Amino acid sequence: MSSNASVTLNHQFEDLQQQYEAANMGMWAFIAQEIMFFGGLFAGYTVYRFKYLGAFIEGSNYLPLELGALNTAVLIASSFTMAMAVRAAQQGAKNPLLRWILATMVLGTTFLVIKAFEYADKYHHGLLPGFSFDGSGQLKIFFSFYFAMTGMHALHMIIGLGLMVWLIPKIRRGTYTSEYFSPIENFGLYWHFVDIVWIFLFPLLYLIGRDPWLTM
Amino acid sequence: MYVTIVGSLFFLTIVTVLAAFVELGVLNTPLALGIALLKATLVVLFFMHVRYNTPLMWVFAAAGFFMVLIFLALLMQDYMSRDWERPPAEFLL
Amino acid sequence: MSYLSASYGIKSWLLTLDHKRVGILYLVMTTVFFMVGGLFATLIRLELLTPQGDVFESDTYNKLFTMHGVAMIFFFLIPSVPAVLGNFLLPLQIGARDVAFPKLNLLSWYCFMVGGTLATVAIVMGGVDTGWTFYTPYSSTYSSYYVALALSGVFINGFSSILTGVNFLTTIHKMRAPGMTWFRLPLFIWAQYATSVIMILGTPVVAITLLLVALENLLGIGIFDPALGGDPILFQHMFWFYSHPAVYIMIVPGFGVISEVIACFSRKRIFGYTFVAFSSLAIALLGFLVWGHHMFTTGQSLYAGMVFSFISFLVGVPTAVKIFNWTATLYRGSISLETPMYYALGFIGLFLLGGLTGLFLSTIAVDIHLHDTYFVVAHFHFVMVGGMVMAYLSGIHFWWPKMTGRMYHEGWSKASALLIFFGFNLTFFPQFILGYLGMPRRYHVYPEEFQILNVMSTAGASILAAGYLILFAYLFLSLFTGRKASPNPWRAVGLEWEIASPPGPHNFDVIPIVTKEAYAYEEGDVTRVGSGTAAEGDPIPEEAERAEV
Amino acid sequence: MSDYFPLFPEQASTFAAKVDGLFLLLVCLSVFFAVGVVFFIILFSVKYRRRSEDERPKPIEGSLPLELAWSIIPLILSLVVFSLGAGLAFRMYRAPANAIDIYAVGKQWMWKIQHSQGKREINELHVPVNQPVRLTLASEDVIHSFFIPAFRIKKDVVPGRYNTMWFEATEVGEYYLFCAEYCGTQHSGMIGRIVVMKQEEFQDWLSGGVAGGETMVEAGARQFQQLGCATCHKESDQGRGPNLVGLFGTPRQITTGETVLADENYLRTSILDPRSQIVGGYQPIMPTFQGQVSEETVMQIISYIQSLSDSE
Repeated sequence: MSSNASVTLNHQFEDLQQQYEAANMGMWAFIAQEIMFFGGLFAGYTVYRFKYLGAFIEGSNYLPLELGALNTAVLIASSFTMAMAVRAAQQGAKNPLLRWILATMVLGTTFLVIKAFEYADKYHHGLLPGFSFDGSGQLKIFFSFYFAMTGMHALHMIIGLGLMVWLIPKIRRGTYTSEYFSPIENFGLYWHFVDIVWIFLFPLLYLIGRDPWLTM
Repeated sequence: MYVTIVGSLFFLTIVTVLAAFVELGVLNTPLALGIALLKATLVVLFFMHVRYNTPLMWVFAAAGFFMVLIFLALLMQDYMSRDWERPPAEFLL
Repeated sequence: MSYLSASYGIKSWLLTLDHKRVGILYLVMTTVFFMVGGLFATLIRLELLTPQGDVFESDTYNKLFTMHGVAMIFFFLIPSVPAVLGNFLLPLQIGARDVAFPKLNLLSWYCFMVGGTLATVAIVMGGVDTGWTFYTPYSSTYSSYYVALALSGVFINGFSSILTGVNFLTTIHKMRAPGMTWFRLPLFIWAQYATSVIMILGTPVVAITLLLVALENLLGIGIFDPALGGDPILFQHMFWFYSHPAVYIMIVPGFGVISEVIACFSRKRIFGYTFVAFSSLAIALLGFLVWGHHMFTTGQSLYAGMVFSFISFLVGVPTAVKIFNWTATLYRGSISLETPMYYALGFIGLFLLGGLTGLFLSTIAVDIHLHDTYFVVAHFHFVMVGGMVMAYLSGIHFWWPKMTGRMYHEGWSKASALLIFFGFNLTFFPQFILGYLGMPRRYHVYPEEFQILNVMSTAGASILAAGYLILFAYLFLSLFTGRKASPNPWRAVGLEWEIASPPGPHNFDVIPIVTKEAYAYEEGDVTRVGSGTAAEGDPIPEEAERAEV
Repeated sequence: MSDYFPLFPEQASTFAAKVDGLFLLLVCLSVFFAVGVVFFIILFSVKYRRRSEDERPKPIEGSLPLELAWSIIPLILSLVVFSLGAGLAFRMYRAPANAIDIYAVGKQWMWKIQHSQGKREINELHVPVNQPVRLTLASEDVIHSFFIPAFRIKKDVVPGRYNTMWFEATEVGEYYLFCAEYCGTQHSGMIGRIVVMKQEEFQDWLSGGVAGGETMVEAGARQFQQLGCATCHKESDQGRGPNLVGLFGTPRQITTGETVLADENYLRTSILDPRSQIVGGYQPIMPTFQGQVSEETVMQIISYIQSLSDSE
């Protein structure tokens, strides 16, 4: 299938097609795992929202809607740049690939910076369970979930940024070609998955049930 | 095509934020979650290329979501039916 | 040149990408944890010899049963069949040179090691006394014995399981040799497939749950703390959503082993191959829907309890189907009672009892009495030790020649199989009676009238321990003094038997082309053409050798 | 209580015989299947033992009728057992109307029991024979489980909520009370005694030597005054808090728009975390009593509030 097969084909595979399909499938299996990982958090959130609707609405009212919406837009944009990066990789276009990856990194960092401001704000208002918390027990549960869910999401973003830092020198060396791009594609799947998590976190935490006019 | 998708995603984000300002009663929550589901579906189908992938990969992509739904359903049936069993009988009525 | 002699030195093992060597690494470490867990079990049984609790302090006893559970479940039972036998056999049986992601495979072993080390550190520093179930709020608020450390160990170990699952699932889908269609796969592979699905979809939930408990223990964030309105029962839901399917992670690959062994030693196809294959998947999927039967007495909704009870009964059906099919496979077979078959037949009997007593526990009204008594302990050990460990030992004895290239001593292995079988029954059968009498589990001190049954149980445990020690001894000795094994000592069919024992580093010189169903015993062994190393396997001198034993 | 080789527990409640019946049915089914399978395994192993090393038995693919038979018959049997078990569980769940109320609190590592007439005991529970008893269970700390083997009943005692269980003792005598859910160091020391007495003796016991002579309702009323509840919760609608007369057992509309039933669990939450379920029209001004009152006191106050509805 490929002239430089010896460079990129691992010994356990018969050909590059098999290797590509295996990598793609492995990544999807890993994403299924990630879905269940966040699924556990979502399930806990749902149960407590059902039990303590009032506290959860009160908690939402403390969250800045405009920052949440802004972050959603930032993350969607980063998903777009990532999709473009994967397309560039498929076409074997090294420099566009590098530029799109860098754009994704910039957007990802923007998201984290905004998130960091939100976290700092929560800390100053005594809404950070475990460190400074001033409020009813049920509100504390809401904020525990808020920090567990967004924190786990942010951790995934940081891991994603780390992976991009690791990918960049390899891209510059020209490791990825139109015949061998599955690391970029699989990283893209990961990044889109992280985006999807936020797509659900945004309405669940910031939007539903709240008074939208209230914002900090 | 990616531009169309990202455009729709931005548009849906704006819609969902605006919808929060409109009082729809019980409909606000399902609407917000429905839009989120739609956005996620767009990302999965187009950005993640499932649209062009084999049926097997559709199954892989759906398996996690499906399992979360099962988990939620069996979990919530406990919480939602707990009140049924409060014996309304004897001294309560 | 075999995979064992391909390269030498510690580094060649610790950095190996060979699935067979990763399997051996797992074998060594799970055996260490089995011995540690077994030591704790021995001390528990020693304490329960008398009702007064005069050997250990209560706290020590509580730590003992906790660490017995943690070591055995998370670091022996869950990784043993999938990660030891699975790693070794999966590529061999489907005709692949390796698993799809060898580096991930090694990483999974390192996750296991890091998790195991953390758990060991927690044990050494002072122990954990929450029970292996880590129920809140005891684990999150009241217990201080390094719970968070042990939880992180189990959390990281979870990723070992997840990575193995991802790897195997992809390998089974994408790495099968040409002609190896789904319905030509050995049933061990079907079982591994079902197991991988559970590993991928179940493990992450318990990972996040335990992480939340660890955070709560360290920071007091209060997700399960009733003082804040948190719900301890939610923890149980999230815990059992994984931990019930986890018993299928432990037992389903064991089913696969039993199918292989029974087919080989009765020289027959497995009766109802498709039913056995799909029953593994059915168990895996239904297994996700029954977790609430651990919670009938907690105050979960009665209606929810009924749903869980109902589905629990449904899981019994595919399990029964397997047992009936194995029994029917023996019909008109050519049955040879070698050591692996001893364990396999023992497995059927003991697992059957374990499964049937599972029905007692799915019946809500009966479970209200039996929940958290020794009946549950006995049921669980019948399924896990009588079922899974017997299946594992059956597999170890079956594939030992393939893994090590050596034969073990036939007489000692049969003797220890019988000792283990009888010791096991004497240990755990009295516990069913104890449980129905009402002796609660995790009791350090107990009323005097329960003593005689406990003495029986401890006596059985001594026999069981002797059986295991003999087993360790002759298997270890066989590495040095055992006869060299031929490529196919049992005259079995299957791709792994058509290559040298032990296999070369890349398994197959030429990837085989499969043209037959699995278990085509009627056609004789080693008949398939096209495999590079198969020709070495001349069965005739091997038979002569075996006759001497 | 002193049989040294017991095989079967005593039967001392109305449930015991029913649970045992179901248990024995399951034992029979299990013995049938286990003996059947083991019989065939031994039979086949002997009859079809390998006679020559080169034997190649004829393959048998399987049999659809057999597969169906041994799927459907176990399925039907298990559904029968399921229905019997679920039906019995339903009856074990609902306490009859004439049940007397007793309150139990588990804490590390003892059981504290109070009778509504005011009598209190530790690690012992005296009950009358042939009289349904409803137990309300609460925990001060971790999860415990109230288990009486001779009655075949068990219920977890979960912190943060009330669980209830009921039984009717049929035999006068003394029986074990165990804690069945692991609860820490002295878990196995949380053993108590259930004393089943004749009705008259129970009445004598109940009225004998009560400290202060207070019933639970009276104790609750006293606490209600001492804790200052009465300053806001007046017996009219003029107070800053809702009027509690006639409240128990009625549906309450709370500020989030949901309707909740004012039962024991609702009252408990309202005392310990008052801001969580504010009734429409009232301000969230009530202070929390979390950590200030024991579970026993909460139970007394609740039975007092309950009594405000009983009188009507």
